[in-house]
Amino acid sequence: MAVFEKRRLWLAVLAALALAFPLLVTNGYYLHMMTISFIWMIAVYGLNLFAGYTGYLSLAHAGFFAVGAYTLGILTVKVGLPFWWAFVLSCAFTSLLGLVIGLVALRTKEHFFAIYTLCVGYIIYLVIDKWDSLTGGVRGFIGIPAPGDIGPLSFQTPVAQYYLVLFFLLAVMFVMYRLVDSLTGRTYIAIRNSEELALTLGISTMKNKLASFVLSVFFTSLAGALYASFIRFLGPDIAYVTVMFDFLTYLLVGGIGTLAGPVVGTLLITFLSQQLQFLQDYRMLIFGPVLTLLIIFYPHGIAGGFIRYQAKRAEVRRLEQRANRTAAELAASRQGRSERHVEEG
Amino acid sequence: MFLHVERLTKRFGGLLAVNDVTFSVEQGKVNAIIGPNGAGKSTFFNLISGLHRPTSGTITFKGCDITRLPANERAKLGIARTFQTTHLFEQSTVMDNVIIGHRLRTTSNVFDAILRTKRHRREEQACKEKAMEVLDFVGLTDVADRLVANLSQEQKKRVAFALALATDPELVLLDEPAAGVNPDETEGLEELIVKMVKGGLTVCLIEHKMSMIMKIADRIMVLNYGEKIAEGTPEEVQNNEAVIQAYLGGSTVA
Amino acid sequence: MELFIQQLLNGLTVGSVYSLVALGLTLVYGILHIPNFAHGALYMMGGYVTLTAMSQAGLPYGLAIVVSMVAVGLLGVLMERLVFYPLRDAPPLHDKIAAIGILLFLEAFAQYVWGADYQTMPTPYGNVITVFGLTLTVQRILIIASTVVIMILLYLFLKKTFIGASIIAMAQSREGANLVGINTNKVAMMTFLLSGGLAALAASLASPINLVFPGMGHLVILKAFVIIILGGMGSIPGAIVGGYILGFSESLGATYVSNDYKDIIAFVILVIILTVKPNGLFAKEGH
Amino acid sequence: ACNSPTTNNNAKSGNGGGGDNVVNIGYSGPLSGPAAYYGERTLNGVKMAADEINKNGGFEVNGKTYQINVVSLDDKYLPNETAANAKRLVQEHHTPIIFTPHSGGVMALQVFNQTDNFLIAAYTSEPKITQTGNKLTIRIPPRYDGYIPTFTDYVMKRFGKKLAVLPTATQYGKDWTEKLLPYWEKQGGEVVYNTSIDFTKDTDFFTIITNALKEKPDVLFIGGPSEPTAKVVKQARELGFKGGFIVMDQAKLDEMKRVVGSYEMLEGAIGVMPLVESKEPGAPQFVENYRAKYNAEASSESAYNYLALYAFVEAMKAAGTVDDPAAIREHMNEGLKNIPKDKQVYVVPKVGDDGGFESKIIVAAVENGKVVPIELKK
Amino acid sequence: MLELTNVSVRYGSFTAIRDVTFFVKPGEIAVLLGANGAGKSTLFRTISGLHKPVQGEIRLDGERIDSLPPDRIVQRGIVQCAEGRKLFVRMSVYENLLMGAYVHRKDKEGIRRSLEHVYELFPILHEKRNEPAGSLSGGQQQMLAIGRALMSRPAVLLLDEPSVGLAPLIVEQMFATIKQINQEGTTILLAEQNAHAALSIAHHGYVFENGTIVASGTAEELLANDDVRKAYIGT
Ligand SMILES: Nc1ncnc2c1ncn2[C@@H]1O[C@H](COP(=O)(O)OP(=O)(O)OP(=O)(O)O)[C@@H](O)[C@H]1O
Ligand SMILES: Nc1ncnc2c1ncn2[C@@H]1O[C@H](COP(=O)(O)OP(=O)(O)OP(=O)(O)O)[C@@H](O)[C@H]1O
Ligand SMILES: [Mg+2]
Ligand SMILES: [Mg+2]
Repeated sequence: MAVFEKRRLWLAVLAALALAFPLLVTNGYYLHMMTISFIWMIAVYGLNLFAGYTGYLSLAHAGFFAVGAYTLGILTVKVGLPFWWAFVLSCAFTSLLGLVIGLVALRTKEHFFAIYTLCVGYIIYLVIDKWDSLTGGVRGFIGIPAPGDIGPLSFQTPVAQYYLVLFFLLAVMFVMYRLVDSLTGRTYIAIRNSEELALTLGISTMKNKLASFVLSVFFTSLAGALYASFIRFLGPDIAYVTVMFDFLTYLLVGGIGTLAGPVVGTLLITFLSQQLQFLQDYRMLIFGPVLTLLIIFYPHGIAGGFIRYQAKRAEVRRLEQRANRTAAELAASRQGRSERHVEEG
Repeated sequence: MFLHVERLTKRFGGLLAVNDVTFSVEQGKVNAIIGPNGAGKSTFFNLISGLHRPTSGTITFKGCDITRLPANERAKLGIARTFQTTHLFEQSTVMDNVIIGHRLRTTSNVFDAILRTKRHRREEQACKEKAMEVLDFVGLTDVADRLVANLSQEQKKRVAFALALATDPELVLLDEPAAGVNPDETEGLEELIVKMVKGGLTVCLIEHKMSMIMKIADRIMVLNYGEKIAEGTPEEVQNNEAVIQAYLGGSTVA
Repeated sequence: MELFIQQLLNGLTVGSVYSLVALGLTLVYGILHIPNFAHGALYMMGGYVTLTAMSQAGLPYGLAIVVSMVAVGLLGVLMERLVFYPLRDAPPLHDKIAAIGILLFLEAFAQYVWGADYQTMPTPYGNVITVFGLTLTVQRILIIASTVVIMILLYLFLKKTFIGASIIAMAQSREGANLVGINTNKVAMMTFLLSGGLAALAASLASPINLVFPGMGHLVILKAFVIIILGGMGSIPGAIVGGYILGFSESLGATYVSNDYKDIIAFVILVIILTVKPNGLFAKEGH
Repeated sequence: ACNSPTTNNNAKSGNGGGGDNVVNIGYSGPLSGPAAYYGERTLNGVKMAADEINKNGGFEVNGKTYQINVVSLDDKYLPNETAANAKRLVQEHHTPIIFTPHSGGVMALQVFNQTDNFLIAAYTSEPKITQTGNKLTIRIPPRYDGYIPTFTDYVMKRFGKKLAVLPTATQYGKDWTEKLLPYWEKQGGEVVYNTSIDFTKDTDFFTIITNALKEKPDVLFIGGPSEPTAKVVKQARELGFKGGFIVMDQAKLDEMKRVVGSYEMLEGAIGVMPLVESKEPGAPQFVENYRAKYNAEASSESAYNYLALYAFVEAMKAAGTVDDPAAIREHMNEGLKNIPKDKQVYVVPKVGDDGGFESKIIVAAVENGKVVPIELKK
Repeated sequence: MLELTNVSVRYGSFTAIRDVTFFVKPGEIAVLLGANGAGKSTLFRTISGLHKPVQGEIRLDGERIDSLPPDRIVQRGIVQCAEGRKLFVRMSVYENLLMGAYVHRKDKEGIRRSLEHVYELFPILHEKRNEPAGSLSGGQQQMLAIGRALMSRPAVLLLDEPSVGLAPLIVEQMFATIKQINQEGTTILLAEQNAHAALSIAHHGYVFENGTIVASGTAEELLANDDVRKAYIGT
């Protein structure tokens, strides 16, 4: 219970820090980096829900991110819908697309699913790239408006946009937190651990996988829509595998299947990659090996490693207790071979 | 009739793993299935639980034809099983494993989870209570918060039982529950099975440990090369020439 | 008709390159279960090493290819030792990210050493041959022929030798292989050696018709992944057939459907195949 | 967004240069990944100009002498990275000008460059970037529509009226095609095949060229980076093509020659005058210096960015300020005029109404294995 | 022949084997008895070189083998038929057996003879020789695993719970086979839960509890020991 309280405290401190950030740091660059990081985090949470908790690695999420972004662009610029209508519709449309793709893609498993979705992502990229009349093709898509006003709230300034994105990030985190710690979340984890067993336990794995996939696509499209309204220019590159790899990197370095992972990983990697800018042309010469080393030495990610460290300490404590007890038992049994008790704490 | 299979056949390529088997499971009894390795016992279970589709034949459960039903639907109807190689959510705690076992009796969805609706809270509570109940039943209350991966073989078998029981089944299929468990602990498992049947469940049991079969089985079916070669009470089967030839050998039951 | 055959030939050329790349990828995947995203970087290194061996050391084309195959093979071995070996028990996702790290590094490395520019690889086999209205260069014939030879050799090696069989055995159970006395480390290294060698060969053969540059791996790697999926992960015949399917679908798709959408065609074919056969064309039964 | 950072600030943030006053010039482009070759070339031009100016003791504005410090950041060709880089350049280095060589990046910057107050030096031919009315954007490369009549007439007269179109599958290639085709057809020409080649995805061009050649074109319109474009020429010749080429200005005849081996193979190609053959006042010196510094042949990407930095410096002098982008922008025409003669790699008389450099265009063609200048039409 | 002195093995911070010392004489069958999780498999894996002991020595015919890699240990003649079988599931039965003879791959004639021998012991394997190993039933796979181990003509054969999941008839045959293999000159170390059957063919037995040996003796002694009977044989 104390641990739980402590965690709450930490969360509160972090949230307060995030809220106060624009007041503490007036450097527009940091604000910009923070905002864009938050957007990535939302997308990575989407990925985390499906890859981390349900156990299926989707490599199409950069594609869904782009679909979310482009749909917002098209609906605002070409169709002329009011911003928030377009925002809602773009998430809805992308989720629907996710549903359709999920229905087919989820028939495959493991690596097949990963590469299947890699191909889906690539097809999305190619369509965006080639369908000039709709997406602007390689030329890119311009003229996306900033988020529209909601009553007295206006989102024209960077600080306002920061808070807007932060709001969505916190909402996504909240939803994730609720979800993971629920019967539904446990069901996803069960599917991750063994689909066959889940099936014989009467769980409709397809339905659950689909729900998880669509929700995860929804998060990612939300991030995409926010990206479009923040950067306000779109190119096909945001659907490309490199962006997908970035998402994966954030997730894995942070800790896949953990709640804190996306935040930790995204912050760390964007920070690192910005810090290495001074190396210019050769920053990948350092970044590449650092990434590989992180994976080798922190296989569970930063957050995952921390959780494991705590779990291990608890387990060691238990083992010690058990060893003591066994010793005592042995002594007892030597004396009189009384009834055997196998009891655990 | 409780569970009845009629002329059930399963073919893998050229191999008839289960061949034209007709068999009824009696309610409230321990129905054992024995037979040499590769006789098709596990395949038989896979057919009943829905992991494999039969090549031909029908399966009826409580009067409904379930031959084409997917595995999860059969579980909802009340058929639960354990696997030959213990199959559990290794990286979760015992409690988490068992809670999932009751999930099929709940209906809350993503939105309930996010909004923490009344239904969700009620069902979560129900799952936990069910989990505690079955853990108590199998005698694992004290390891509820351990990771399954850290348990002993026998404890894992019990978790598998608990998991099956948590689905509120009427029929439990147990595939070699005592494999790799020492004699002392095997007795414990025997008691557990008897207790399950006393509690009103029907058990279908595959086992090679004849002492166990003879002690607790009410009826036995013997498979060989996918075919049913004998059926009857333990005494009948034990003295059946064909069964001795194919399976038991000359040894007195150990 | 002439056009059709010419396009078949064109598809055969590209398909051969794809197959070679995919073979190396599928070997590593099938045996060590590593989806090696850095394989494209090995391909790229192969191009550069051959080029350097020719321009700096003055080696003839053929010899330069051999040097390159060995060098890149050893690079593959190094990768295995330094990165994938420590990750052998980690979940597959980790291999992917680690491989991406290697990819980024190798590309930056090539840019550092050889510069970011496009470079040309000369070939002694530039002559053009025209028969029955069909055009081929000797280089293209070389690509097709050596691919076929390499495939046959590889097949014989895997099927007919004990060492080859040990590679296949290890693909199915690393510990089992250990228990029958196979030095699994050696097999892992050999697999990467082969895989790197094949990548270098593919690059050295293909470079004279294209160019050598740090990003050249991107031309083939995504397609190679499509191919090995198409053929069923880890399946050698699958990689070969998949490579040619992709080569043909590109050349014929560009001719009879649309050049702009030919890549989409290839990927859509894959999606359709996977939809119908979720485990690929040459998937093996089993559980 | 605070403007008017003081010179003190500048000096503090400058991390190079020996002088007391430093002007930081920003750069954000692809320095890693597949497009790095392009990013490096553009950056090299900027750096070369900066080094020359610094070596000559800097430049003087309002009685103060300034050194130039080029702060370059990698954006991997991604617009969001360009935006982040620009924020960083402006906030941490107070750069009044940021060079960026791709339209996506430019557009991402235009969202905030007027509020954050910096000038975008855009090396991209996308006309839209200056059509949106952004007051702080300068487009550096020349408009290519000037080439079109000359190119068209030359090849039409020499080879015939059937054109197959095979440019690079980039925005640049598409823009070119859109401008070229109407004119070609107006002149009575016929377009027999039209597609584009994606140099980032195609391993081999035989397929595409085979399809183009089956329509028996007299002329191929090609273009993109010089080296792969040259490969297209080579493979077209292998497949028996005997006609001429219109070479989009991104590719350079001299660089293509290095790939195909000799100008013979390029016979009948018309394109921009190679820098190495150029007779413009600053060109020979530039080519030589570039070779000495980077051990590579100079390209127009480098040359235009080189020229642009000189123009900006002169504009700062004329405007009397190093940190007011609007003033600098206003004095660009003076700046262009004041570029020292020996630095004029190209002759750019002024910035046009559309916010882009209006360069004097020089065209060349390969005739009998030699590059010859071609008289510009109109 | 096979000699362990003060061997300890750990998984992370958990000590699975503590200070184990014992000796297997050439030509004998030694059996390790112990409950689940006592550490039998761990010990076997350690002997085979799949785990490195943190302390102690393992010797074969007086030579230390505890630092050798697993393949070298197989070459020395210690072959294990492991728990979980570790078959090559997509290779045929025949290919699996062939791989078992990997260390003798040069000796074509020898391989043929061993193959015949294995088929003689387990006729079902001959029947199924072209089937993929993964499609065999549990018991058939167990036979294949033993067959594969025999193919390398081991000097010392380690059998980790060979009777798990086997039909009584087969178990009986299995023990007879083990005895026969032993009589043909192979030293055998056997881990078993089926203590009665195991002791009835063994010469020596060791009882394992929580990673240490708590009792040892000749098979007769152990069979007569009440504690052992109660825990491992049942009444
Ligand atoms: N998925 C499958 N594909 C092909 N053949 C299979 C498959 N599953 C089982 N078999 C074959 O079917 C037969 C029956 O197998 P099954 O697993 O049902 O045997 P069993 O009676 O449970 O044996 P055991 O007691 O050894 O577990 C065996 O010959 C086996 O090789
Ligand atoms: N990879 C591992 N990591 C951590 N602990 C392990 C590992 N493998 C085994 N253990 C632990 O080591 C102890 C001994 O296990 P081992 O498998 O050697 O027992 P065993 O006697 O062979 O049991 P069984 O009869 O179940 O095969 C057990 O407590 C087990 O939980
Ligand atoms: Mg079975
Ligand atoms: Mg064991």
